[in-house]
Amino acid sequence: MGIEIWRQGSWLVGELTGDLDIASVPVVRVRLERSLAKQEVDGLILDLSGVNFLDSSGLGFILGRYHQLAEDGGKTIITGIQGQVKRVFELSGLTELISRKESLPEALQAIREEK
Amino acid sequence: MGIEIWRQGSWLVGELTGDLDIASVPVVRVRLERSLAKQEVDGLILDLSGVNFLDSSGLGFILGRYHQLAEDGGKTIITGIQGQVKRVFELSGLTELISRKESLPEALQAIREEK
Amino acid sequence: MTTNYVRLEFPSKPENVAFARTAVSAFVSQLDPTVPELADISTAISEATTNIVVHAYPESEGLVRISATLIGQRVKIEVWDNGCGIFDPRSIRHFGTTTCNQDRMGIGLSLIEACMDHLEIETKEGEGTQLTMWKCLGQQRSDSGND
Amino acid sequence: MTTNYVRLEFPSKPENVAFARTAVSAFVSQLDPTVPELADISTAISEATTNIVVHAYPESEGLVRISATLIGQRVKIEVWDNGCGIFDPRSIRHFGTTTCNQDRMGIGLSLIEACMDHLEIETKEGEGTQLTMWKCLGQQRSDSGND
Ligand SMILES: Nc1ncnc2c1ncn2[C@@H]1O[C@H](COP(=O)(O)OP(=O)(O)O)[C@@H](O)[C@H]1O
Ligand SMILES: Nc1ncnc2c1ncn2[C@@H]1O[C@H](COP(=O)(O)OP(=O)(O)O)[C@@H](O)[C@H]1O
Repeated sequence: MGIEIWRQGSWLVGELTGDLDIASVPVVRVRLERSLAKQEVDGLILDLSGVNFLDSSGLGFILGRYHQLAEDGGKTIITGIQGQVKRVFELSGLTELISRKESLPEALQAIREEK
Repeated sequence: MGIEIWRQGSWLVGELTGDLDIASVPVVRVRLERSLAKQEVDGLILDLSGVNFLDSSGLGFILGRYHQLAEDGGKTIITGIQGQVKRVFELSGLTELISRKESLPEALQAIREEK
Repeated sequence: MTTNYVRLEFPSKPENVAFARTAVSAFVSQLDPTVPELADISTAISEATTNIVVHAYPESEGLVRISATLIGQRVKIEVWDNGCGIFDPRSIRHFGTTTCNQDRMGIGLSLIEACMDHLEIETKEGEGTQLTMWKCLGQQRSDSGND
Repeated sequence: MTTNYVRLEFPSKPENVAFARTAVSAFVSQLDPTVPELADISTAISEATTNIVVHAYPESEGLVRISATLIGQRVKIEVWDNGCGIFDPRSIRHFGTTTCNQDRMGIGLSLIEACMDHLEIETKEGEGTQLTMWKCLGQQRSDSGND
């Protein structure tokens, strides 16, 4: 499991890889919170195209970031969900709450156009 | 696990896929023996590039075909071994006995040139 | 009808959750399930095992036992702990968590129900919990038209 | 030093050999082994489990027990059966099979020895066999230069 974090304009992008479960979430959460604490951002894109498996621990991690961002009026977009990840997202109802784009390039295009 | 069997001139080619172990060998062996019984061949190419795992059951299956062919003066060539399959082949010493080519196209080229 | 089974036993460490779902999936693969069916089984095992790590033994480590039995095209999976038990029976059928961890959503048991054909929960305060779940495999393959 | 372990139990069916090697590999992955190290462990488990299917219970099905324990960067694996035992002690150290099956080569135990750092065999005629094997992982990664 890993996360690669970079800045795109006023947004932060986190590209996740591997399985997102109770063992990997703490590692990824610490890294992302450290990045969020260091800078002001308008929003967060979490790209899940490299995530093969996600359960309620992973959903909780994403929902937690969504609430954290929303407190300061920030947005959260998730991208690249497929297979088991998509299934769990849809069963959870989280797709009703958190914006979703097919792919990371599509999300980057959308935030560029918003300005 | 599967095997795709086809004829190339006077040779038979068997392309194996999946894991080659005690559970899959019987299935593959029956299919290959049925093909060998139906026709006279000068030799057999077993392509293992699609095999991810092989143990002594798989080695035994290949050695058995080698002996079966050799009885009538037929040759056996194995192709495409890599990773765990290569490691087990080399530990077994079978690479000393059975001809090996890097890839199936290379083996087909070699039997064409032999004529 | 041939039957086959496996039993797994391990301590309730977070890093064993991935082991549990991989091992059960590898075993269930014998029934030649579809990719979505296998994904649902992974999800259910992951949720059940995570609940044991988080809730059954909140302070320390305890034993997790999982058994999977193949009966024809059905798999029966039992997940056992001898932890604290589910003391609020409402947590079983309703969304919500009893843990003060901001990032838990309280949907683990609901996900298991959605991913499996049937779920039964036996629990006793202070004695532990056993989940028993069933799923029929190769279904989606014959019901063509479904993804 | 943290320790972790799993125990597996299943009947000696050919189709469970793939389960055994996949499950043990999934567990051992926690130590972040190299790809060749993980392949060697798969090979060793496959050979040990196949021997039980073929030799320990030749006529019927019996129980297979496997345990894997992580101790620092080492894994200790025990493979247990209560089958017929290895009656010819020479079969342990020499190439050769005791089975009249043309396609068995008699190299299973030698492969296990080659794939693991250490192998111990305890066996008693009529009572069964236990293999205990060790391997240190992440080795090849630090010895750079090796493939
Ligand atoms: N194995 C278990 N042992 C004890 N309590 C459990 C167990 N599984 C579930 N629970 C209880 O049921 C509640 C709901 O579980 P669940 O739906 O998985 O949500 P979550 O894990 O997010 O809290 C938990 O908050 C917990 O109180
Ligand atoms: N678990 C076991 N129970 C009984 N006999 C065994 C067991 N494992 C190995 N043997 C004996 O040791 C011999 C050598 O085993 P091995 O090196 O794996 O070769 P092979 O399986 O090809 O015969 C076998 O032929 C068998 O007689």
